Amino acid sequence: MARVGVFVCFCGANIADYVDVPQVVEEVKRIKEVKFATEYKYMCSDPGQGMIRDAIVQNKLTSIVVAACSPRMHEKTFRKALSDAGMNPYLLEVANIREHSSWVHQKDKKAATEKAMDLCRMAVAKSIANEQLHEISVPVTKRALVIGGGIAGIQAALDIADARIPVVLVERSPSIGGKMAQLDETFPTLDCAQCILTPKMVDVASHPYIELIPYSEVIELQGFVGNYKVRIKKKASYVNFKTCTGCGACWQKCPVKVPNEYNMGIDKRKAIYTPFPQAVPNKPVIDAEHCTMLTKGKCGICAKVCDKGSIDYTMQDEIIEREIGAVVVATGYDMWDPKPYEEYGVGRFKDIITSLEFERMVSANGPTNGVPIRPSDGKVPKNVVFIKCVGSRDEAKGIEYCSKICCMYTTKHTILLHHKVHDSHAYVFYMDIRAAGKGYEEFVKKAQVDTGTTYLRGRVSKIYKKGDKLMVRGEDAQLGQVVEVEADMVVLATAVSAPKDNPDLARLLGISYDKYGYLSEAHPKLRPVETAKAGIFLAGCTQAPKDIPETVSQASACAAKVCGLFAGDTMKKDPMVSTINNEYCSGCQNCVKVCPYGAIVTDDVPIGHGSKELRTVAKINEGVCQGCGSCVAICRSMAINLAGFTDPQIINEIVSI
Amino acid sequence: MKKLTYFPGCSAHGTSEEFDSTLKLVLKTLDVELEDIPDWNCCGATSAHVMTENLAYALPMRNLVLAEKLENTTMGIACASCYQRMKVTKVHMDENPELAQRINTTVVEEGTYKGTVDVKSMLQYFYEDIGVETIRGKVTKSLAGLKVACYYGCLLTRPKNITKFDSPEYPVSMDQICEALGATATEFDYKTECCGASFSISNTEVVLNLSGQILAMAKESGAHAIVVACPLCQSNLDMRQPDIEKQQGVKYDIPVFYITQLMALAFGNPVDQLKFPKHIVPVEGALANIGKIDPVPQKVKKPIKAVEAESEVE
Amino acid sequence: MNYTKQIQDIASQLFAEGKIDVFVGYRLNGFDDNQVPVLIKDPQDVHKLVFTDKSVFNLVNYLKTDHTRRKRVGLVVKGCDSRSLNLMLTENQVKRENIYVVGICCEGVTDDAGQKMQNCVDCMVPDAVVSDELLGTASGADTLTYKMNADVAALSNIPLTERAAYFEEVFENCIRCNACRHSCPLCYCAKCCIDQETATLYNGANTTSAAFHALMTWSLHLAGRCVDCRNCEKACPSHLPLHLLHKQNESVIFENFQEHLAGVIPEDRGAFYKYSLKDPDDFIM
Amino acid sequence: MEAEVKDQLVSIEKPELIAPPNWEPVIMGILCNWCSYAGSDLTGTSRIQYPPNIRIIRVPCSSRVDPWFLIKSLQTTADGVLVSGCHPGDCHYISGNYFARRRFLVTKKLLNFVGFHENRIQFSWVSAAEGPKFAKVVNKVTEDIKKLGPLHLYKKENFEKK
Amino acid sequence: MITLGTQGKNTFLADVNKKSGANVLECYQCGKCVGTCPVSQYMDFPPREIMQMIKLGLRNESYMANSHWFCLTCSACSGRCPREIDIPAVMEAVRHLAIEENYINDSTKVKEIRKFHEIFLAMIKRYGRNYELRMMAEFNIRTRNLFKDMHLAPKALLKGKIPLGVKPLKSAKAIKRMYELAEKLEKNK
Repeated sequence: MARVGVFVCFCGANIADYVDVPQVVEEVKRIKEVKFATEYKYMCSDPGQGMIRDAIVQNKLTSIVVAACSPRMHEKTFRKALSDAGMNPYLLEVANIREHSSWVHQKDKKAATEKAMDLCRMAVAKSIANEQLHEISVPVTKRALVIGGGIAGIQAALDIADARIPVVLVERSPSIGGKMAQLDETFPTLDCAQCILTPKMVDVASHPYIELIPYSEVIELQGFVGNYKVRIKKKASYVNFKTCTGCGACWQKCPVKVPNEYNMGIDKRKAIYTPFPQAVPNKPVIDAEHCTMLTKGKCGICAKVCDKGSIDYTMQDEIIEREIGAVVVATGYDMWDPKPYEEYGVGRFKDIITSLEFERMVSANGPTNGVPIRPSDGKVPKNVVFIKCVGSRDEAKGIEYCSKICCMYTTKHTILLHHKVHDSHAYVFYMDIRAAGKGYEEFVKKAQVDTGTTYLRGRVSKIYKKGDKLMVRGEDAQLGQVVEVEADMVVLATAVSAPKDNPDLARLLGISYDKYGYLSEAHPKLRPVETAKAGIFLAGCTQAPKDIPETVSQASACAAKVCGLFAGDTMKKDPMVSTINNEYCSGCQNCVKVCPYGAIVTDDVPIGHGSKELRTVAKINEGVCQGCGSCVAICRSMAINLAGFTDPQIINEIVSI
Repeated sequence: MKKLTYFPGCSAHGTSEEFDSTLKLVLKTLDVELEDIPDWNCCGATSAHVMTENLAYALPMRNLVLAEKLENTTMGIACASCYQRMKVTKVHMDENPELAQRINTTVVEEGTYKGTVDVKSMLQYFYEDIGVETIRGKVTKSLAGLKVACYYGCLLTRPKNITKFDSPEYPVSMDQICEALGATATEFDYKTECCGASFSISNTEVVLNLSGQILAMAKESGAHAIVVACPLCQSNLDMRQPDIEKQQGVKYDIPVFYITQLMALAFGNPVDQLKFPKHIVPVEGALANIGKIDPVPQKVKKPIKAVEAESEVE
Repeated sequence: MNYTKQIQDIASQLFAEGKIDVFVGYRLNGFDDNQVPVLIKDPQDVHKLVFTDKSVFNLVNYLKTDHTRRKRVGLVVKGCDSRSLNLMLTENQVKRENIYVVGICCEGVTDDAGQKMQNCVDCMVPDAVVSDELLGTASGADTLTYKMNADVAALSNIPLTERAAYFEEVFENCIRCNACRHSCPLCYCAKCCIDQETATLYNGANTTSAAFHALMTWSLHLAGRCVDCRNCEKACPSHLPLHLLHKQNESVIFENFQEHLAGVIPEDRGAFYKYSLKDPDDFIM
Repeated sequence: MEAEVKDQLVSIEKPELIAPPNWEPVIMGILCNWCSYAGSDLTGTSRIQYPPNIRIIRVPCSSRVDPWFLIKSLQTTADGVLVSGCHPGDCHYISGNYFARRRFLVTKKLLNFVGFHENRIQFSWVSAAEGPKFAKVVNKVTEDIKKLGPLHLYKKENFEKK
Repeated sequence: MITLGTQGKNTFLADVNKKSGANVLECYQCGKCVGTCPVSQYMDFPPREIMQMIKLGLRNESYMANSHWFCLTCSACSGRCPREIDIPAVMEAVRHLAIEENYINDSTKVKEIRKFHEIFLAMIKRYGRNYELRMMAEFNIRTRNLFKDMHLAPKALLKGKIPLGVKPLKSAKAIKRMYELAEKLEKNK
């Protein structure tokens, strides 16, 4: 026979003013299972909790109901009180008589009191069906996987590794560095990107706790938090990294020329190449698509000139596996392709370039030795028009959101242009200047004053060609007049967009992504680095556009989360998970289909007692189950139940009033 | 032989008679038979939608309803203005059956609107239903040497969600057809800028300015001639050209062809059927670039049609 | 429609080749021209097999028995039966390699009075959708245009009060014998939820509300799975119009979620085990 | 409208069982923990008032709601039910509410088919931020069910004598 | 100076949105329409400013502006509008509202434009089709500018560009009836 204790809280005046608490206590005492009922001013206070502890011991109670505020508020507090009294904490039920009664029925004390009684009856009834539950302990593999080797991935990997936790860093391209390695100087301080990034890249390569796996992709993730198993495809590089010294003889002699991705295709690289001089690892790979030895079986020069014999044309893709406990996703962003802007003649006019192309041109190690030139005739441009929000804030042709960084990098570009071409003049077509950030507005002001750049408020309407000039027409809304700028070159501040492979990656990892393709955080404010899947975290632009300082902060936050996760040898997990009654399970596996986490697998059990014949039933993986109950509701045989929300508990609630 | 329902539009019997007649020559070569909509009426462009909403739908709807009585599923329209009004009406009616029902009450005598006939501009019909390659195959007199600026105007490709044809900013269908005829299409950035359209009569100043810019850009692109598929564009660019030249103090001397005139020419039709003398700006200079063709007649062969007495003036 | 000869030949052949342990078919009941299911284990008995338009029962139901579970079975299925077989396969209740399916392109079966059954008149999928061997000529029927059940339509159009009264009488006449459940091929649970203690306040109680609860739960468990074979109705001693509940659910599902019937597509589970982002949302505040 | 409802009330619920004076309906509210329950808490913390007829049951997700919770509620204690979950796309458990949505539609239509007024079975999406919406929803459901009167269909006590 | 906050609810915005099917509130004043519009230089207020005026509820000012009369419905603006606002529909809505509410802009240009359209519609009403020269002539008579474009006339006539023949369509009666019904619809909306 159940012995229930009921504790009704006044919550100062919050409950007592609108609910007749003593009457509620009297009413619940009439329920036959209730052996103890009392009231107190603040149940959550120390004396209040003391009352619960004492009553449990004195009255040999088997379950507890606290009628107070929302369980979302103090359920944990009261569970602890039960534990302290030696009782299983999950024998607690909270009747929410504050948020659900006293606060919302302030004009009708009688009704509020009656409702509070009903809520107590329901909680009592439910608590009678409560079972002892125990937190689930899951062992942890203390190794983290970082996907993506841009500044976000580099920072996260370094921070985790510095805490002496092994890190596997997987990068798709032949070198880490990401987009930041392509930048010239960075706003608002005009630090040289290479100067601050390359030391970190070298640190990654030499860190004893980091295993760098370049030129590779994650192809499968199995398991659950603390116990993931990842499969990684190492793409064939056709170069033996163990023996290669990175001397460069191969790519100097390679006869095949291919547009250079690192320089946005402005110049050419070879078919065997290192992406850029400071690449980490500084070992070349062969671009199988263009290498004539691999495509046509003709050439083989690189193998001839390599005195280490590191070239191996027969190399195959390789699949490797690693056991890991947590994942940091840092796949960065793509530059949005401005092709839909037909009114600007994108694709027709060579002298319209994107901001990243401009960045490469003005970069000291860039294809034009740091001087911007017109792609059409190689002349140095004098009048340069920068157009902001190309693709951003444009739901018609591009993306709805603000890309956040374009205002600042365009400001930077006007300075760089001014530095590199002294007699140039910059025109910026803008809609707003969004310079929210430390030192950002000051940077914009200084740039405007120092460079004398002409700012025109308006979206450009059309660009057309007149002679060898580009005529840029738009409204200057401040003047209220249409203006035309005769430009030598136009730079489009193209939007930041989600990596186009993000949806595939998200499906592979079992996390969600938004309509743009950015990976979704668990909570936009309070859990911005976690995903809804335990043990998977997000760093950098893969979650949303952000600048370098923000990216680095988020990466470090991810590292802190990973370190926290790995603080103990095991992880504690809520016991509210599904359980399967094998006897009733008919093995239809519909639950497998509806489980959003892949937490249900199949298991073969004997068909009867002692039988050798097997039948298939469902099996819950407690570590993965998040306790949603989808499987419970669709199980026709009622073979599944969800601890804490079992059918008897809910039925008791329904029929108790 | 293909069949096509044909809506000529008022100007086919007026200012753009040469468009209409050369279109018929071209379709003869392409083995397409035209079926005029019996008893068609003016589509209302460009005034109906300016002044009232319902009439702007009702006028085209009557034609659509009449067209549905014919067997063909496609209606071809020569005039770009008519095409746009008809297409807008069709799209809006198909999207909003309630509105269709309401507008239908005004022409209920003609029948019920069903939405079974698709509306295409002749350019679209050439490009999508005939195909550039078929057109290339019919060419007997290549136009090689002639550089043309293809001018589409506002209405053939815009608004995009209505026309669903080619690009609203830099269309290429007419360029491709011209290239198929052997001509060279220049890179012309004013393909879809407005010529001033209906302001031709009521607000001439605007037309002179806008059409003037188009002529200037066409000249800039190196074109010998402009090619259009819209009577309004043609009259603004051709008929107003002397005025524009006078106003700007520039001599353009750039003839404005209908695409069908060039097609008919390339298909080997005798020059005297192409109504070149109707042009205000002489075409000889431009056509000289394609080498020797039959001499362009200097005079209109037939006298002007007798003018019917019309004394009544309100 | 008479495939007696062919089925006897096939069964004999299967036994001769040692491909099956048991053949599930129909035989005459012995006193009139109606038929009953028969499990043939002895090749000598093959001559008992018949198949005509009196072969009404859905034999897939007999795959639930100990005589057939984990055995190699020869089985005759009509269009509707084959759909339930498809679902049994999808839901891992039978292994395809264990069954030899004789599919029929069904021309409709008749009731005691010799009238074509209503579900056969409305049948959208007369041809067996899964078979090793198909008898008859495929009808090429349109499986995509839903035929609304006339009874459901009629009931939907009468005032709520009358409908409520009608169904009260239906549920009042239920005697809770569970014949419907036993006759349904898709009710294969080890222990039915209705019989579980937690499930209901009315375990076994013979009351209208208990019957209501049981039949509602049952029909919802068959929603998106019922193939309209009407085994349940044939089995019901009270002659309850059980198809009304199933057809009601079927029409809602067909209209809103999927444009095909249950069990028509292999590997397709019922409508409740998948979802679409485009599912109707306007009934939710 | 009013007359129609009255009419139904009289004949469905049997004349002798028409609402007694001062009758108040009981509404069973089944709310998902992450959105709607949190939203109802917000209604409380914002002190937005709503009728006291609803009794709230907390479940982790709307997908936990088995249709027979609704049938059971209507057969025992409740005159109407309200199930509320996260908005489509916002489910804490990724896809739970999509599965639930399908079951809800079929269940609602089925119950309506066998004689329950459709307003007795209602659903809503209420996010954790929609405190005011929760109050609005409860207001509407309570009003709807008050109009329909007490529910007596298939209530255990009425048929036990059989 | 314009004083805001005194007019109460912005009914003008609601009227325009309802009539046009667009949502003017989506406009974020980027000005792309203005640079695009071929006639913005002739307008009292270019499209962007009209959008702002609608947002501010400036009904009279919007009606009296010549902008909506100058709009050529070339749809270039809406094709480029980053918020995909149907600007020509908004212009049309303002114009139709102004006509319905009998706002007369008596600048010569607007009067001429309006007259042109009225003549055009009257012509179709009578004949079912449009006859250009007749219309030109009538327009010139009505606007008391008899010699406008006269320098074109001989040349055009000579070249057969502008025929003079006018005969009513068989179905002119049906058209007339359509006019009446459409007018009735307009009133009963």
